[in-house]
Amino acid sequence: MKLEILLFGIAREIVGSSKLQLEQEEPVDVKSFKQVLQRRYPKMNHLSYYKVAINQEFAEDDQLIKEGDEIALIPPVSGGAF
Amino acid sequence: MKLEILLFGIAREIVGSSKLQLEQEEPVDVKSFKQVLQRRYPKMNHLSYYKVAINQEFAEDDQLIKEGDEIALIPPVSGGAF
Amino acid sequence: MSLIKITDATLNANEIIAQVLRDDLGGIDIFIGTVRNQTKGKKVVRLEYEAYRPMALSEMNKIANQVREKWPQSSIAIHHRIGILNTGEAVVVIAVATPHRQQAFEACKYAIDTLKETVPIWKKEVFDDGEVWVAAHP
Amino acid sequence: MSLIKITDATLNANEIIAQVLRDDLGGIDIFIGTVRNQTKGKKVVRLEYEAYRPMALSEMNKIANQVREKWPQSSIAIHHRIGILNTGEAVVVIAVATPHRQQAFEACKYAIDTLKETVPIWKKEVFDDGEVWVAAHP
Repeated sequence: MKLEILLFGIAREIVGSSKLQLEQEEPVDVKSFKQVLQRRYPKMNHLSYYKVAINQEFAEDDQLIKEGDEIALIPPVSGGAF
Repeated sequence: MKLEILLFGIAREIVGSSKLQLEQEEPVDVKSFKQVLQRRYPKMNHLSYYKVAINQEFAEDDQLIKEGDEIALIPPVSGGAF
Repeated sequence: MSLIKITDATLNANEIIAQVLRDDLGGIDIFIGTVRNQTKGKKVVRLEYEAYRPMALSEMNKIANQVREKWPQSSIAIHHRIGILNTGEAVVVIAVATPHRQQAFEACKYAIDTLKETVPIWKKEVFDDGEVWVAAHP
Repeated sequence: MSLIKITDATLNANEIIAQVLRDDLGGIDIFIGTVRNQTKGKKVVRLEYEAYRPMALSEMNKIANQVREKWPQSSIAIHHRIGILNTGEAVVVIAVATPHRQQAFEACKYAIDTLKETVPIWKKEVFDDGEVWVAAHP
């Protein structure tokens, strides 16, 4: 299946694009998806952490990704100041 | 000595005036002053409490009142709502 | 405009916020006390606030100094309205800016809690069938 | 105007306060996060905020619903600015009105603490000599 991934903040800069297409055998869970992604973009390992959202909801590691899902990489949000 | 007393809120309504003059032998402390006042205005006893300020500072019971001091009765301030 | 103020005029939160804004401070907490339309189920028509003005200003200044001492680098403004107010109107606005937000919440809460204990301003609630000086009676 | 909003425009605290005002509510607490002029001693020239807008709005709505559930009768508005901001400007304004003031402080603090954990909005600090996505690196 073809996955479309939305990228924000530092993740967008690492990948160099705000949208990414990945060809992926199904089924894939969030954990495996992140491994594939980090192999392809090793700089993602430099992030302190990042989450994955499926259809605009934070996803757990064992959640399955299905064709047509809106996938987004969520690097650490705005954080500690103020 | 002649004492001029400022009255606010419920104390003003009890006494019926925003300023009160009392002739008083000196020296008098805050505690005795309150007793004199309550004898003269028994309705002051209906207040849950009130404080006395001397020269715009809250005064303790044993503080002495001197001629020329600015005396004020401070009934409970605006209290619990919001 | 003064940081500490007692006024008959409508309070403007934006103006008070602008007074404490400094670009080395990242968090501002603002408390606004408004006139509620009821007390213990009884409908309040309006409120009348009366101040012992010089002492009230002096006590408000003390609170501001305590805040600046307890929360170094903080910036604070306290404006209190007096006179006749209708329900929904702002009675008091306290704004505190600090480097980080937790301090702003703490300092602002300290300021309003202390103000309600020490600042000689009195409130008379006016109902359809009478009026009462708040907290005056046991 | 919506209670929950992400916007490129300057935030106006008075407008946001007016949204939560109800005359059965006596206390309003407002938190404003502003752009600080330095991080760890380094001068910030400006900040750039970027949102995953639909998800950010959804997470902001969740916070508002949680607040209304945890503090019954409360009224809340959350506005977040994105785009390019200069130091001193407001990034986020949260206003919470409740019957009594303690609840307003608690609820407002809960809202900003949760917002900073869950709402997908990112901040890039721009210095004279470079830029950094905040909290992205260990």
